[in-house]
Amino acid sequence: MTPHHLIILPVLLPLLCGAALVPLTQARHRFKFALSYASVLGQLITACLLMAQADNGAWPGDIGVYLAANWAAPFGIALVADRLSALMLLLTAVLALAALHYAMQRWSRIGVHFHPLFQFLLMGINGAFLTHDLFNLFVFFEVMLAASYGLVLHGYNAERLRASMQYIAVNLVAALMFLLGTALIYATTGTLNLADVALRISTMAPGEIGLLKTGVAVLALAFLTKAAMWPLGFWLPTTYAAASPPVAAMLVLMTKVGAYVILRLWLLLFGDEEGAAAGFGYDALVWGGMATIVFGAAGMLSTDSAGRMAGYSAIVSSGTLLAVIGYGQPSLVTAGLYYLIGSTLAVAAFLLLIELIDRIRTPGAAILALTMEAWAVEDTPDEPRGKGVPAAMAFLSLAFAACALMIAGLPPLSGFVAKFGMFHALLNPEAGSGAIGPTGWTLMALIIVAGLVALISMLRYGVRTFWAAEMVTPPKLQLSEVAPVSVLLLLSVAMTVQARPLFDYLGRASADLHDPGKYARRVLGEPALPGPTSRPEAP
Amino acid sequence: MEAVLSLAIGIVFGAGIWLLLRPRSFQVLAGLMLMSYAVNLFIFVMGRVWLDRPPFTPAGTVPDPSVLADPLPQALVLTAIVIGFATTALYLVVMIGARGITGTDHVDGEEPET
Amino acid sequence: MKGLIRRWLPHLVVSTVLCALWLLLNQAFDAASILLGAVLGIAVPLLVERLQPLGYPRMRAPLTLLRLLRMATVEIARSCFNVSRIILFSDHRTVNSQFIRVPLSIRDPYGLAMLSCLLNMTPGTVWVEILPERYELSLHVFDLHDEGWWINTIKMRYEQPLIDIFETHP
Amino acid sequence: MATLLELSIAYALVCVLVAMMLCALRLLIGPSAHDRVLALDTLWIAGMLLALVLGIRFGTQVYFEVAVLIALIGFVSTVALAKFLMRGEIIE
Amino acid sequence: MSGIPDLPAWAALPVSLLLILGATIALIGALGLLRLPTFYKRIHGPAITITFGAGCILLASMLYFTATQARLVIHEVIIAVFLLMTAPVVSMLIMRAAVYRDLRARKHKAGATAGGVYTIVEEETAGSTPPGKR
Amino acid sequence: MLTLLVLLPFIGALIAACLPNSSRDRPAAVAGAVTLAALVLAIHAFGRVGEGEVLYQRYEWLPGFGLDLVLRMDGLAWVFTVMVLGIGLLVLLYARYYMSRRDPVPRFFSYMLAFMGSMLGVVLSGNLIQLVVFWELTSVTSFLLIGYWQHRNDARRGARMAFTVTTIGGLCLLAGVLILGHIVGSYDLDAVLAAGDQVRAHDWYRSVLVLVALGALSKSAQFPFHFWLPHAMAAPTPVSAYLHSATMVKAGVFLLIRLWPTLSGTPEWTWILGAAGVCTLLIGSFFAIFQNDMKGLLAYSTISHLGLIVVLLSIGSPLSVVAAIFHTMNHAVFKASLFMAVGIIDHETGTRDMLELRGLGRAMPYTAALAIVASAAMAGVPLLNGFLSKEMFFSETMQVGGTENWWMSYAAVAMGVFSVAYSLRFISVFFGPLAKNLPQDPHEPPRWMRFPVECLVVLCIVVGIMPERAVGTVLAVAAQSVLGAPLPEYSLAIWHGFNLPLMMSAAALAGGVLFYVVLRRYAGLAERDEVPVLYRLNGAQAYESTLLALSQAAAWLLHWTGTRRLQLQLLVLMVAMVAVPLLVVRPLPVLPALRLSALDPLFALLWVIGAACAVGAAWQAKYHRLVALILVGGTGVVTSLTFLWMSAPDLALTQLMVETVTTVLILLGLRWLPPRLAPAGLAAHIPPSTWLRRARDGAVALAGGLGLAAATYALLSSKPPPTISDFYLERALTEGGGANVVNVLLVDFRGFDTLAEITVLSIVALTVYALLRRFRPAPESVAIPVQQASDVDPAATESPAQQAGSGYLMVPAIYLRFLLPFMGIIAVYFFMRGHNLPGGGFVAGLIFATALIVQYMVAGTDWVESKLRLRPHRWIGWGLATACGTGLGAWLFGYPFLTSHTAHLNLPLLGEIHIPSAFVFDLGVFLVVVGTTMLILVALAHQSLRSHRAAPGATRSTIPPAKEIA
Repeated sequence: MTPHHLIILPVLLPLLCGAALVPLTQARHRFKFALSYASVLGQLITACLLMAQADNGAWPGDIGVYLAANWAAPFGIALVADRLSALMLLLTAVLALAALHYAMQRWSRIGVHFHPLFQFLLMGINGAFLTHDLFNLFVFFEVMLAASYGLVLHGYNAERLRASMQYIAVNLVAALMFLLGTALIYATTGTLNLADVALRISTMAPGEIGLLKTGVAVLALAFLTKAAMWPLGFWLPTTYAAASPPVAAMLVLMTKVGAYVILRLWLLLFGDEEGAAAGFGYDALVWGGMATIVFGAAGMLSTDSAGRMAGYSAIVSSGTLLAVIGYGQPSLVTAGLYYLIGSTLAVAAFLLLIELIDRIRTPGAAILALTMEAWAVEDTPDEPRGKGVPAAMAFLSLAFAACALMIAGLPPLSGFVAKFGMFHALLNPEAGSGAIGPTGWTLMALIIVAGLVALISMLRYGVRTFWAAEMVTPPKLQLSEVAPVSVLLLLSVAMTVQARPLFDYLGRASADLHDPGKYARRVLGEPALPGPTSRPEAP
Repeated sequence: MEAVLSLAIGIVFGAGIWLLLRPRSFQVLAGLMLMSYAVNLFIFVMGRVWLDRPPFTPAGTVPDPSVLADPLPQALVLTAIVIGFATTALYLVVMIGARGITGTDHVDGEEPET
Repeated sequence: MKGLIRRWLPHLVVSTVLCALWLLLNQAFDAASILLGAVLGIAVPLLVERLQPLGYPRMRAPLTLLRLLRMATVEIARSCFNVSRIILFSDHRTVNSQFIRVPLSIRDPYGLAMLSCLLNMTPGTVWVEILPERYELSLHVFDLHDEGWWINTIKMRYEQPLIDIFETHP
Repeated sequence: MATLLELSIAYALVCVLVAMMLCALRLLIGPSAHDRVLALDTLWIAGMLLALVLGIRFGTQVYFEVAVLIALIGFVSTVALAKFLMRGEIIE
Repeated sequence: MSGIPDLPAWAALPVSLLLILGATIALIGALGLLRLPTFYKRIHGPAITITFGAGCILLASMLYFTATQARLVIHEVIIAVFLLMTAPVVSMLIMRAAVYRDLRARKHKAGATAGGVYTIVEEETAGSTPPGKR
Repeated sequence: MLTLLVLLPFIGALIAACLPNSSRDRPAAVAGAVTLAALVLAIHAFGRVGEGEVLYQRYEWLPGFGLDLVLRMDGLAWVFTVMVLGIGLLVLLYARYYMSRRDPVPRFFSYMLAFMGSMLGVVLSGNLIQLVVFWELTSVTSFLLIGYWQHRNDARRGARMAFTVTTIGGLCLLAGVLILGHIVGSYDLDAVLAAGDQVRAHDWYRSVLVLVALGALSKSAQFPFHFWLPHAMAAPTPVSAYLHSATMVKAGVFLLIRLWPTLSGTPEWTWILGAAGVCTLLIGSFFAIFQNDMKGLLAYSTISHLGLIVVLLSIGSPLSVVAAIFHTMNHAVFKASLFMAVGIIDHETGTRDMLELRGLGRAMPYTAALAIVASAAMAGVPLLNGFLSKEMFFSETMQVGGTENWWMSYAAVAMGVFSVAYSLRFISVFFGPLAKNLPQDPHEPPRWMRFPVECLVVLCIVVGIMPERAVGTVLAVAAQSVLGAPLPEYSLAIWHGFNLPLMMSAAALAGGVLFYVVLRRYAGLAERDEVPVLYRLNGAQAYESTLLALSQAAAWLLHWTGTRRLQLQLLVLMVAMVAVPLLVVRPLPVLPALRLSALDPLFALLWVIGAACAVGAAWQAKYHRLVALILVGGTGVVTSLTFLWMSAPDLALTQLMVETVTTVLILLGLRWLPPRLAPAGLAAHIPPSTWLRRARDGAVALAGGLGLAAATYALLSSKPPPTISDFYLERALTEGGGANVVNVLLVDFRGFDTLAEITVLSIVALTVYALLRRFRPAPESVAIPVQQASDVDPAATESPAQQAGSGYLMVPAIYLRFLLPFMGIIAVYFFMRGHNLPGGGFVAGLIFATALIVQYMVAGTDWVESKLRLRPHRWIGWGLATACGTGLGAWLFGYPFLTSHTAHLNLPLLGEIHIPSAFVFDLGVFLVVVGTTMLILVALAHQSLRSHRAAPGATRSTIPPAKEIA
């Protein structure tokens, strides 16, 4: 029996790569980029392999457990790779590859330390997806957040500094809440391993559980801040609009980390039918999620800036996810996961696209001169050099249209399929769970209206940009910028075409999630290897 | 002991919240520092209060968990202190950066109207 | 041999002190500790050499030093009680706190440092700085009665021994 | 004898704590920045004494390290503060 | 309170006395810090805490542990040495900072001019703004 | 085959899109060829469809949701397919000549083909969801077509309007179809069609009906959604001809016919559709009369005719369905030709304004003749196709409401009157003297531009004269596919004898002529430019104001429920932290009574200090930052001592070190924050709003503090659960190899945490460094501090190295430099013993870094760096690599990452020495901590160098760049 080292690779690869990148000077940019790129490629391959293993019965129960430092589960830190986390890893790697590729020509060249920070960000995200230990989750959250602070600030200018003041402050407070929640959970259950917590909750007396619930509530606030639930997510549009495009694209994923953790936590801790804690907080999630949808939709409608629009659309998608999680129905979760992937790709592609689109409105030279005058040394990247790709306008408009369709959930792209999946699940609940109630109707109506609102605002923006703009010269786009956007969009097309296998996979993932007992058995049952021959007495 | 600690944590946390809600970035920084003291203490006491029972298990003795302080919260607090230190440094630098480039130390990077 | 020592053990005294510190800290006197202490004692001064432009002090008259220390200890105890008395029982407004100038003739940096240590450790006096124009020590005295006495005492009882210790070259 | 020692330890604890309290008062009322710096430094020293007394009270040497560290490092922040007051910046 | 009962009387008495003395001195020092009217007087208060207070308590500790552990425990010396090396720096720097701050701020009553070593230069006001309070 | 049918246009669209912008004939040829091919395919299929067979083609897509791709062609679908393709072909031919040389033609044809494909998709869908997909695609492509002349504001506006309205409808349709699918249990069209009774009996029938109707009516431009259609006339005329005759608007009608078997036959059906249809046909035809734009007139006439069809469908009798299908076909034919005729006029004269156009019959007699025939068909003149279906309509209206209630018939006649009137108005442009001053000199169009019109007009006449032979079979097949066999009795004949419908027709014709004459004579029809009576009924205006109101409402909502200000966000967070547990948690934790006996007075005294410092800091932080910093430091001391007191010496050490480094750090930062001076008269007048805000914040702070205190107290007085810590205590020594359990936890049990934690440190250091490289100091703080400029200070002019070497810092410098090796030893000491006693890599690293920083403080950056190259980046890199590499080493032994091992060395003289791998791991921690601390502090310290080098009056742009940290 050998440990499945593959599971920890998504954390180690970026860490090692980042460590190697730190001492390299900016002059060796090409080498740094190559290293970084190789690492992301490695992560992509790892994620694919993990996904294959999770789905092909390589592990008992299709859940891979890795005991870091070889300590059995509730005591040591266990990393858990199941279908969902493998998928999230893949999504991360794909997005990272796109963002990194996009940053090749310009964004990674300005400032210093883009690459190590990027790698550390990936390490944090991957770790957060993998870990099954509450405090370890905190630490990986911090890795992720700290790297994101650095990356949001990347390309020093006033707007970014303003935005990151907010971003950092809010997230620091959220981190404190995370700690408070974790501490409360530890104090009441005496353990940090999620599966173990779940196990212990089921045996707790109703009288004891108040403090635990308080802890979980505070903890959830931290995640919900990350996931930008109303009213905790006001930082998001500002930050998205201010961050440089590749970073903003990665930020999209980070909101999803919040939702992911909520999903995992809730299904694990409160997914059981019985027990004193069953069903805790689901209503709050549903209604909070729906409020978030309303808020995000209103935001989309009332803003003119594309960056903020993308931010609000991320809020809408976050709200949808939270409501879906809170609705507590496995088939809906399946569709919600599909929606998660689709909307992440769409919003990320849109964020990358915005910068390219902006080149239509204000051709590069003008904007450069303007900023140079205002802030003599801001990190505004050089105009792309060399030849641009042909048919730039056609690409931009097509890509924009695709983004708009996906964000609005119109056919024929993945956005529609996701929406359809959710509606179908809402209308046709599994046997025994009863008919759709007023909450379901409201949710459905909200999702439809939000899609519509997204459409109206995207349309307004698109018409104004593509049709009403006085075009001087067609924008100059680099292949390295066009390719990632195209890939993200093509992936979304692929998601539509291959919806069936994807839905099947997600259905299995969701079934896993809804079986907390299985996690407990697998995670706590994984034995540590018999100790290295001698673990002697200390002197 | 318990009551004093609870009150102490509460007061420090409250002072931190008050500062956190102030408009100037340095106030927010100080607030964050105070809050992290409170939170660290809070995590720490989650292992309950132990006097003179540091979690050392010297060689030659059989450790009796019931008379030693809970080491886990201590380890967690250590990590939290380190991370708190790092984030304080970061916030500080962002704060002075923002002060320089925006010309104000208001947390929003611009003076409020009126 | 001597060259070797100079090469690898240029700061013998400091190395010894550091080794002693290590042993004291570890409260151990076994071979491993001594070895490690010796290694550290030798290596650390070499590592920080570049940051020590003055090198390390060379002391000549250990007996004088001991005498000085004994005197200082007594003085410290005495002033301690004086200051305590004043804090507890005197009318604080009538305490005559003043700065005084003490012309100095000691030049050796370590000697100066030692002097400042002794003066500062003695309650009731605080070393402020050396006024550069006439190389005078600016000293703050908690309860000044007689400026001349202070200058005299410092010159005679503190400075002179220190000059003997640090500045007398064989 | 044991009671005498216990009493004296308790007395010492009270004294040190009251001393810390007085320092804290000075810290609060100021009035000038250098007063506060001085008070903070004294607070550290008193803290060190507290560690030592606690060490005697609990009869363990674990507290000794903290005392060593306060003695060696505690002054750094004071020096930094003083230099800041004096020069306006601490590293030139 | 583990070690206390097995302390022999020859040690307990001096330890107690040293503790009481040291603590009292420390308290007096702090009292001085609080009660003395000007900074230049206040700075002399803590000095006794550092020298005599700390010295006594260190001695007590040494004695105590030597007695309880039946071996020579003198590593408190390290603390003493470090205190000796750091305390002068602190008082020197604070003192100097205070003097120059008061001179710059032209605080006549602060006591910086006592003894006439330092004088406040009045005409300097022209042109330069008074330094801000930090 | 069906797949090919649907795909062909899309393929053509792709090809056309790839053609260069300058090409003109090629895209048209591609489009034509593709359409022709598809048409041939479709006609070929009639062989089977005509026999009542239904063609299927099925692809699995999402069987789990009952969502397969099904292409299904029955009679109805066939009719629509041929209509779409046939008229499409003609329109494409027409467009070839119509489009101007300046327009990007490939794009046009590409859009056209894409639209055609979507339309075919709608028509051929055998799955409701798939239908919705194509439905929305038609919206998208029609948006592109309407907005084709994107530089024109009206085109953009029209396109957006059409798109928005039809998409809203589409979303409603989606909802309706989903519910329908839920009722039936399948989205498959066959299943749905077969489940009519089940659907009609279901509770949710009404919502399905309303939602589907919303979709269909908005697409078919029915009142009250009709307003988008006239605005869509901003599109090029071929687009209008295509969209508004045979395709886009007919999609709605198609849907209603399609779902007729399932949904019709209830009063709700009749009332909803009937009301909408009647309103539409009256309003549409009335508005049409008063349009001055020829296309506008046609647009309203289209609306009215669609209303007619909807009314027919609403009636619900099988015969009316036949009539509806028939009229759909007829309308497509004559309306397409009319649009194209208008296009010709527009193209050749440069205007479509009926106020200007006059006597075109003279200039283009042939076109005029065609247009007159077509408009006669539109007016329902006998012997033309329009007459037949209108006749059927009249006869069906009489069925509604029995024998007493004639309102529907009156409405029908009124509509007939109006339609005759607007047809007359339309053809009036051909009569009279030829207008002068037209933008262009009118003449006949090119031969092939007129050809499509000719075809269609011939079709009008053929169908009008011999209906049974021309379309009888087709109509029967189509009707049969909807109604099922047997078909109701009907006869497609021109002459049914003198009956009421004929009287109505006659009345309508006569009335129409009369009405037109009256209007022309007395109401100044030829001059007026607004619709009488109903001009207030401006749907477009309503649409725009709705959108505006929506945006404003959204902004309002955002203003009241959102904020961009940090303070409010933090307030919300804090309130949430207090409120959410109170609101959500049931049962609330119980708070045990406070026992005063449990109060330890000494410990309380300690915390009186801590709390006082904290509160003092809160009070002073605004104007006295330094004071606040010192006070926070006071709390830090107390915290540190608390850790010490409560058996956590490791924490105390760490807290102490962090405290020191943080102080230094903030002092370095404070240099760059210009002082905040309390404004004079600060306390004099504080506005009540400020007090209110403070009270609010105070309340929140109080609540938060109390909340946390309560939680702490409740926890501390509750029974501790069995924790996992016992495991650590028991195994730390035996298996972790260390006596200090906390340290073993950090480097072994939970070493993974520590690895991530040092990564956080590294990240922050890198961020700080990157940020400070581009740091712009505040303008007020660029100059060197006043302290250094003051004449009072003799050291003002000395460099830091001089100060330390011989100046005023000399004596302190001696101490501080002398201390350096001692600090080094202490660092090593704490590092070495960490595993067994308090200490460890972190504390050691901080001590080491502090020792170095002290040197910086003494002698300045330049001096230290001239003596010592620190390269903090390398420390960080090596540290991470060491820690990570130690973990990876376990792989070599076949163990998971970070598994600890111990090397045993048996050295002479020294005996056995154990070197645990955790020790190496800790070394990595040490390296990272030193590296990061140094990087952060030194990067900050370097900023001073820049300001020193800058001239006193330096501005932002003249500040020298930061010195690289080596």
